[in-house]
Amino acid sequence: MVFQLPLLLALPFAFAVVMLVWRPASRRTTAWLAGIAPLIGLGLLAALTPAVLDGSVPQSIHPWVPQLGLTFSLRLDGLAWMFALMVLAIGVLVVMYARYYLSQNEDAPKFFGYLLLFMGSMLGMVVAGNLLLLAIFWELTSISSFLLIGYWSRQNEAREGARMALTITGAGGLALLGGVIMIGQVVGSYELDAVLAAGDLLRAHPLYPAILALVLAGIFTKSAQFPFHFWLPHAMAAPTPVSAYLHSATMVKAGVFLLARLHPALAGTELFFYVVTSVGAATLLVGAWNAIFQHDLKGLLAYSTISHLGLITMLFGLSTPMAVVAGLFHILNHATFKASLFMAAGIIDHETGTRDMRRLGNLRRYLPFTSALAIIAALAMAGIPLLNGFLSKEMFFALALEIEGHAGMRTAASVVAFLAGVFGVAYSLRFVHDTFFGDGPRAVDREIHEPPRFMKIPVEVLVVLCLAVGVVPAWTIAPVLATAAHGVLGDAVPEYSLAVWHGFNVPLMMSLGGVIGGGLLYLGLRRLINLHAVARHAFGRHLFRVNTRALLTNARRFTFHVTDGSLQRSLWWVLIALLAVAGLPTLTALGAGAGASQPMPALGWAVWLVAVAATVTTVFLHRKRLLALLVVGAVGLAVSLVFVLMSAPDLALTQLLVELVTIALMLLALNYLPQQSVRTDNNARRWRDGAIALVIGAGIGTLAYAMMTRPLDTVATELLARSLPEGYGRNVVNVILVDFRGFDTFGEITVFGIAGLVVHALLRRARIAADEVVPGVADPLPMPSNLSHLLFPLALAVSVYLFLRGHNAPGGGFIAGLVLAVPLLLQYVLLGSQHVESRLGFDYVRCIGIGLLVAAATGVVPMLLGYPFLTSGHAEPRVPLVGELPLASAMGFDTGVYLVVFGGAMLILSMMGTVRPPRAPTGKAVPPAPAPAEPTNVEPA
Amino acid sequence: MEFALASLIGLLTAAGVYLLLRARSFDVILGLTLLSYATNLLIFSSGRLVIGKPPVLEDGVATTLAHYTDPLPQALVLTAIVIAFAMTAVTIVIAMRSRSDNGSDHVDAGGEGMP
Amino acid sequence: MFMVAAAMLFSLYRLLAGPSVPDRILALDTLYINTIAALMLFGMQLHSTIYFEAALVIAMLGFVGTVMLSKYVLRRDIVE
Amino acid sequence: MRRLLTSPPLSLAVLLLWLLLVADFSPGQLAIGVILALLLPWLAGLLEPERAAFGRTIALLALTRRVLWDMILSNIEVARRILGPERALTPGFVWIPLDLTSIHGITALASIITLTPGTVSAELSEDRRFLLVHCFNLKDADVQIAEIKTRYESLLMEIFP
Amino acid sequence: MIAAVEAPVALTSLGAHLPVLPILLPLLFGAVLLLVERRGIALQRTISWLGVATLTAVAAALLLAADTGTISLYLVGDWPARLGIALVADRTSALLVLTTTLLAGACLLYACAGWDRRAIHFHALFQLQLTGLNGAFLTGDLFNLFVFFEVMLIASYGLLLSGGRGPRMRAGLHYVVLNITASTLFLIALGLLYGVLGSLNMAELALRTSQAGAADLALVRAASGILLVVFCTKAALVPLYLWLPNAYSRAPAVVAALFAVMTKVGVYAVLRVYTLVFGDLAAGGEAAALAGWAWEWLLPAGLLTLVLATLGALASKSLRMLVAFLVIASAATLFVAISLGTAAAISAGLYYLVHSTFVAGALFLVVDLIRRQRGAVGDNLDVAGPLRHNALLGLLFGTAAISVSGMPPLSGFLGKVMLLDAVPADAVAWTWSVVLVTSLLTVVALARTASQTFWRAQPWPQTTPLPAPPSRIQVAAAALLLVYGIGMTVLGGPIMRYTDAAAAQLLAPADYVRAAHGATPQLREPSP
Amino acid sequence: MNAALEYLLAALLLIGSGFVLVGSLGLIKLSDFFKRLHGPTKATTLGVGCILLASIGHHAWLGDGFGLREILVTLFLFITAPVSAHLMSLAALRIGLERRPPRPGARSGDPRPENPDRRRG
Ligand code: NA
Ligand code: NA
Repeated sequence: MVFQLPLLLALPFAFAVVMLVWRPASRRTTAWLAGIAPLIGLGLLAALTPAVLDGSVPQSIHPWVPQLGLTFSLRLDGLAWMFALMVLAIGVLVVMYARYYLSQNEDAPKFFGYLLLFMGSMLGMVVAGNLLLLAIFWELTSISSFLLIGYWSRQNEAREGARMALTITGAGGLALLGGVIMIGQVVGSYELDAVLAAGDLLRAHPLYPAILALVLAGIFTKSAQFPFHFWLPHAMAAPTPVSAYLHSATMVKAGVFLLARLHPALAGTELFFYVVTSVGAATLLVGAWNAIFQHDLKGLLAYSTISHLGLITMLFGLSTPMAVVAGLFHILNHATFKASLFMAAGIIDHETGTRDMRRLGNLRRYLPFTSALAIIAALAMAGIPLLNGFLSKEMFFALALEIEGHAGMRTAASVVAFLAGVFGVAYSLRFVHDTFFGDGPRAVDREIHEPPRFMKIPVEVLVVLCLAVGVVPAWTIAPVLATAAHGVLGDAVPEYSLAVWHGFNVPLMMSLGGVIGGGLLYLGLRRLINLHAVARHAFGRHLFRVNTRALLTNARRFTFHVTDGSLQRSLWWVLIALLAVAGLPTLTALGAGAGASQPMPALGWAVWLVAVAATVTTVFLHRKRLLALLVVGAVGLAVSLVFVLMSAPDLALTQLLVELVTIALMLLALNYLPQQSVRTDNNARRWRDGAIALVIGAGIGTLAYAMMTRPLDTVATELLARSLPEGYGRNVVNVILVDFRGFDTFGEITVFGIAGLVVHALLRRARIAADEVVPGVADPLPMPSNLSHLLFPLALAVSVYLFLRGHNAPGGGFIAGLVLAVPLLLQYVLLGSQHVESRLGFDYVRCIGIGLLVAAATGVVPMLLGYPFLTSGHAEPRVPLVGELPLASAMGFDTGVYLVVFGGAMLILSMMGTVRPPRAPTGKAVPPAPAPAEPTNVEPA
Repeated sequence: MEFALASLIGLLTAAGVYLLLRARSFDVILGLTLLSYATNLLIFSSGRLVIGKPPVLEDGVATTLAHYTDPLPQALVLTAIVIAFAMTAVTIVIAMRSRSDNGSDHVDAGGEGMP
Repeated sequence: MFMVAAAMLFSLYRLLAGPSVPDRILALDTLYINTIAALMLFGMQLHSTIYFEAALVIAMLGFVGTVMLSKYVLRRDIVE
Repeated sequence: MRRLLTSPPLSLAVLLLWLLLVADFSPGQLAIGVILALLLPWLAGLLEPERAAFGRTIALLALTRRVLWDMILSNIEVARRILGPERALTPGFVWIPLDLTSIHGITALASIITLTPGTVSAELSEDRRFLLVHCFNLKDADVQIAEIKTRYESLLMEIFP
Repeated sequence: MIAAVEAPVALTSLGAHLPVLPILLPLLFGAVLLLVERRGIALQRTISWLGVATLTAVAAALLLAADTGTISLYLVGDWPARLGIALVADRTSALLVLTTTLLAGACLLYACAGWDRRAIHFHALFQLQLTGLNGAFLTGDLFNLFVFFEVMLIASYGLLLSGGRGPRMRAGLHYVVLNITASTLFLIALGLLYGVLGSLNMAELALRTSQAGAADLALVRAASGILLVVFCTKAALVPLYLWLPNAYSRAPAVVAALFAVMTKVGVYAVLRVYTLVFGDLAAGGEAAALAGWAWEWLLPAGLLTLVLATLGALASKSLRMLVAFLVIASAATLFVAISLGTAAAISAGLYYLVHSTFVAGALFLVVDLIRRQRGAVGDNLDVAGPLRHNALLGLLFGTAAISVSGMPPLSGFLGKVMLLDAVPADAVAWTWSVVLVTSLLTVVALARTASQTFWRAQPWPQTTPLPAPPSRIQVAAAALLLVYGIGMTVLGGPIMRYTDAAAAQLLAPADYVRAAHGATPQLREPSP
Repeated sequence: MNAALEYLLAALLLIGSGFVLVGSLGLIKLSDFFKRLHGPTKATTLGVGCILLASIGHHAWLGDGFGLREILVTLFLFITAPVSAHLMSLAALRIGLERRPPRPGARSGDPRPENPDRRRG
């Protein structure tokens, strides 16, 4: 366990957060802050280096989600060390470069913050010791690179490039995640040590092809392998420091890093060999060929990057230990020369205002020093001897020629390698020639001079490195490479020599041929066609665009077709689902076994007939609303008569009262709704709806019949038996309501009270135009009012009676509450709301609140005594004069019910009765104009 | 008797469903009302159909299902009635407001569909 | 019982046939009154006073529906 | 006392109603009944009905007897007519001029008219001086008016002067 | 896993009443709030906060108690479970109660920035909504579940519509009518169940189902199918999700955020009822076939919903619509998880449930903040508008977006990994493909949204006045929810240990049933 | 005594039910609204009245205890029936089912317009 590793990882994130939160105003502070993180990181890395060079692997493990196998485990082997070094070192240089690159009006803290985030993600990925953790950092690099690429977010190109990169690499990341999880399932652990040791197990597992496919999908997208390469050139919309960092040393290297990382676990099969090598080869050629035809400096570099990544991939595909060494070597080399080239391109852009080679030229006169640096780096890219690129390319040629056991592959690889060499030289030549030589620059509107000193230093450092490695590899790069190779191959590191001179051999010939061929190709192309006039279509981007657009369009078309906001359609689907899930499969299984019906008394038939006839009539009359309402009233009456017949007096009473109040509500509402339903649906639709209605009705009816004719076996006997002795009530229904299942009732009155509140909230400030206003003032109704004055106190007495009797006879809080409310409603109807409310000023809202509290209090008291909520009690205190007074605590609860029901019902009714008409423009309430004309919109079928 | 009630439940359901599928708010509310009748009858019938044995205890009568009907479904229906009423009230008011705000009592009208 | 059942059906006819709204209101009102009769008869048949409360409440409040419906026909706005 | 007992007849009615309802004359119920009899009319009184002034309440008994008897007679009469051919009917409206001024009296009259089959009080003029009555079988309007006025209104005038 | 059955101890301490308190407390606070409504907003806020604070404490205590493995039975009214109503607090319900409470705290915070003044009865309705939600999570009685569904729904109508007008009314009408229809079906199923099995207590139903004959089972199956439709309507599963986008995108931000837990109630109900009542998923036998029968629908429906919801997210023309579709997608992911039926998958589902509740809530709040800083453009995604406070909002949105899309390193990622890891071999191909592809499409949709909103932000038009900056309280509320998500990431280990245990508890319904039968009343005899 | 009482009760029941039936029959048979309006008054008065008397007798003598509570039903009907009838006739007049005769002594012309019968049907 070492502390340096977590610290190393935490630094960039911590500094990023500081940067983004603090947002230092001074550019210098910002840059220093951004630079300190990797500098300290390098220090930490240096501290760990001796151990790593000794071949040990410093680790730090913290548990995270152990059940998942996800640990926060960091591990610095040679490979990780090499990458960390690269990430941090080039990171420092990029920060230094960017400090001068960014113009004065740009948001530097944001830039450096994002950059540090990316750096941290990248570091995390390379030092992760757990595959899941690696996948996490992998995706973090996608996210942070999204932010970096889109940094110049005002530009369409930047936004599109960022989204494209995120989409492609994000997709790859998800595939990788899948692959990682599969690896974990096969190996039983995500720990890298375990996974790397389980190569044989993995390769032999039936899931191996799937794992390989998923992991490679991640690698290929990230490393811009053909055919996923097209995102990379578009990522060039990013500021150049970003390109220099992401597309030379880090982001795109993540893919090949993983290839190296998992080499022991996944490589070594035919499948791996063929797939990776061919994809690498294809990428190598496609990238190199395309690079020749770019006009944008960064475009050229981007395609060249693609090509070099193809080369590295191909090397790893070859799978031999030597190929791995070569791959690692080329990773380093490419990072150095490509970073310096990007930076040089940035300087050029910075100084001339353009990166278009058609407008550039002859810059060696204006930027002699920068030109020299860039030319050296470009030669390294071309693989010219004494530069680092040459060494690894040489190795590549050798390896291609040495492929064993695949003769065809050997030939193909060698041809590809040679062609790549040719193309590489050609585009490097183009880069050098079109920029620094020839005519130009054209149409450049500023004075061109060398950039600030510190902007060049990073380039210098890198170019020096190119040279040093190219000239004295053994003293410079050898230990690094050996360490990294040991990290991948362990003790299987082959013997190799990093000498500049291996004698005249075939690879050297190939290199030579490449240089000559490349030169000829470039010159030939210049002769044959006007290179500057070639317009390359970004086919990949086009495809991506078309697909994205098609995806969006179709998603939209589909979504808005399906979820068109139609209630009818939603309901229709509910019904269909009902039939599918509950109806058809069950009814077939229901079969016989239903018992017989009992005979029915005459009154029963009359009630049945009333209900049936009224229901049918409702359906046919439904468009004439008042009539439909009347007829529905009859249905309700019939239903309550059913309850009467079937031994349910409480229900009958409740149904009747609720029916009355419902009619009142509907009438009140009808005043504000059209009196008739406009028919907007066609016959076909009505038949369709009728059909499904009948099917569902038949289904429910059948189920009901089947249920009713089965023998009964319920908990009811116990309820009946315990009602009187323990619930102190004879009316078992009421005892259930206030005692056995008092909690239900509690919920029920809460619903009721809330309904009142909702209506209040909806209508208090509303102004609604009546559908039609009868002219004139209200008729005084002296005679009915007079009678209702007489009735009112009597009805109140009956209400009290029903309330007190409820526990032993039909009645109870709910019924009593409504018997209180309905007469009051009558007063509203006959006397007008103003008359009533000015004299009986109830605050119905508080009434609801008090009712709820009273009910709750009855439940809470037993809690204080150590019994559960709502435990009922009973007492018969002797009251002087009155005698024994039977008191069940349930009565208290019922009082709450009474209050809530009364308050809720009256709140609803009074709110609906006192809706104000809309304000006229003058601000005075006037009788509303006729209702707005109904738009005769045809329903979507 | 069972058949009659079951057929009534079926009919009420069918009528309710049909009205529910009409596109006008008032029709929908009528449909919901009919559906709630059907539902209440169905729950009620889960205690089976017993004539003349209301669950109000009398002295000297054994407290068994032979003498009293099952009280529990009745209590459930009571709760259901009350809740249905509350919901109806809210729906009616929303229908009023919707018509007033959107200028139409078509349940889907007055808006641009999906925002 | 038969008579009351028949009476209910007569009222039902008027309720469904109309023709005018007051006719239907009247029919519904009558249906309520028939219900009171039916409740009393039913109570007698079962030797039970348990339906009294229902009858009482209908007698007391059944007319509220009639009042509201009539008021609606009169004024449209039943609470003014 | 006046403030406590806003309307003695109404209180009496409530008390009677209560005792009838509970069918129990125990002191407890009586107490509750008295409380309600005091409380409820007071509550109802908040709605400010027009006050009733009572005259000769003894006439109430005579009126009740008369009304009940008429009810039976006219019930039979109207039932006969319903069962008989409809052609024989001559329905019609008649405005009855009122001498009663108390709204309670008018209400009582209108109720009696309605409760006696064959006549329905249909409308009260706005100035409360005429009552429109629909007669099931109107033979002679003046006879009908005279009958109502003599049989009921005169007694009502005594009760609600 | 053996659950300890709670011995009958005297309920003298407050702790003994834990299962009822999450229901009772908000109810009391809600009622008190109704009484003080005229005393000004400050008092209301104080009381509301007091309510949420005590509720949080209670919910935490409940979770700690449940984490001992005890299934606490609370016999309301001191009646045996089969006669009265029993509340049951096991790990799952305790987790959901705590989730709801934590979400509620953030929502309340957001509302206190001013919405609570505009919406009449906001505080009371808010507390009562919590009553409904917690009741639904804690009840052990099927009918009582219905009742609390209704409490929750009707309060949600109020919260949704109070202070609203226009299109919101129409969306509200849809929402209400659809829910009433579903409730009606719920009641039908309850009627059938009681008619056949003769009880409503879930544990009792479980016993009786296992003893039911073939003819009875057919009816039970019908009821179970109807219930499935009901719960899936609430949880917005295909084809029953059509109502949600409109309703949620029309809702005020606070309410929409609170609604993030509403779809979860449907998921919870499916999980609870199907693992318990309709047969032991883990065991075989006839009853298990019953569960399996309805269960078969869930996985394909969940996957299809996931696809359609993701397409919807891609198609969204407004920020709020986008979030609404993401809510559907998260509910669908949950369905995918629980439909797999294994302990690991259900555990993943529970983790994902909590995560998605927080992140969806956060998204609704963040999107509301963004909308307010875009001037006339509002949350329209089709046009580029101005945006003030780009950086702050971008941070909030970015965090939420990373989490909701399942990108690392936040809770969404952990949830997704848990889910993928838990998929049994025979379902891997489809499930993985759909989950991974929809994740990608979600990323695409969110990237597009971010690009459109933040990157294409235009300069603020000169003619219009600048919007008020986002209030600190509102930002804090959104950030709080995001912090919860980060907490879930950091504490992934302990949380997953909890959800693993919760899933195991769910899949051992015998323990639940034993607990329900073992609970004896304080005062009363167990049987006469 | 018992037999006589039973006959009396049966007769009351028969009469009561008869009036209820006739009242509703009138609803079917009669041709216009105001005629039909007279039907229910029979049911409310004698019809229900007789049945109530029978009920009182029945419960008193056949075991369920004596109570005059049934009187209350009639009492309430007597209070409420006139109100319903009055409002229904007002409604009928309002929509013009029947023209009311001119009021003696009133100014010519009815202050309230007679609406055409829009709601017929
Ligand atoms: Na009004
Ligand atoms: Na009104």
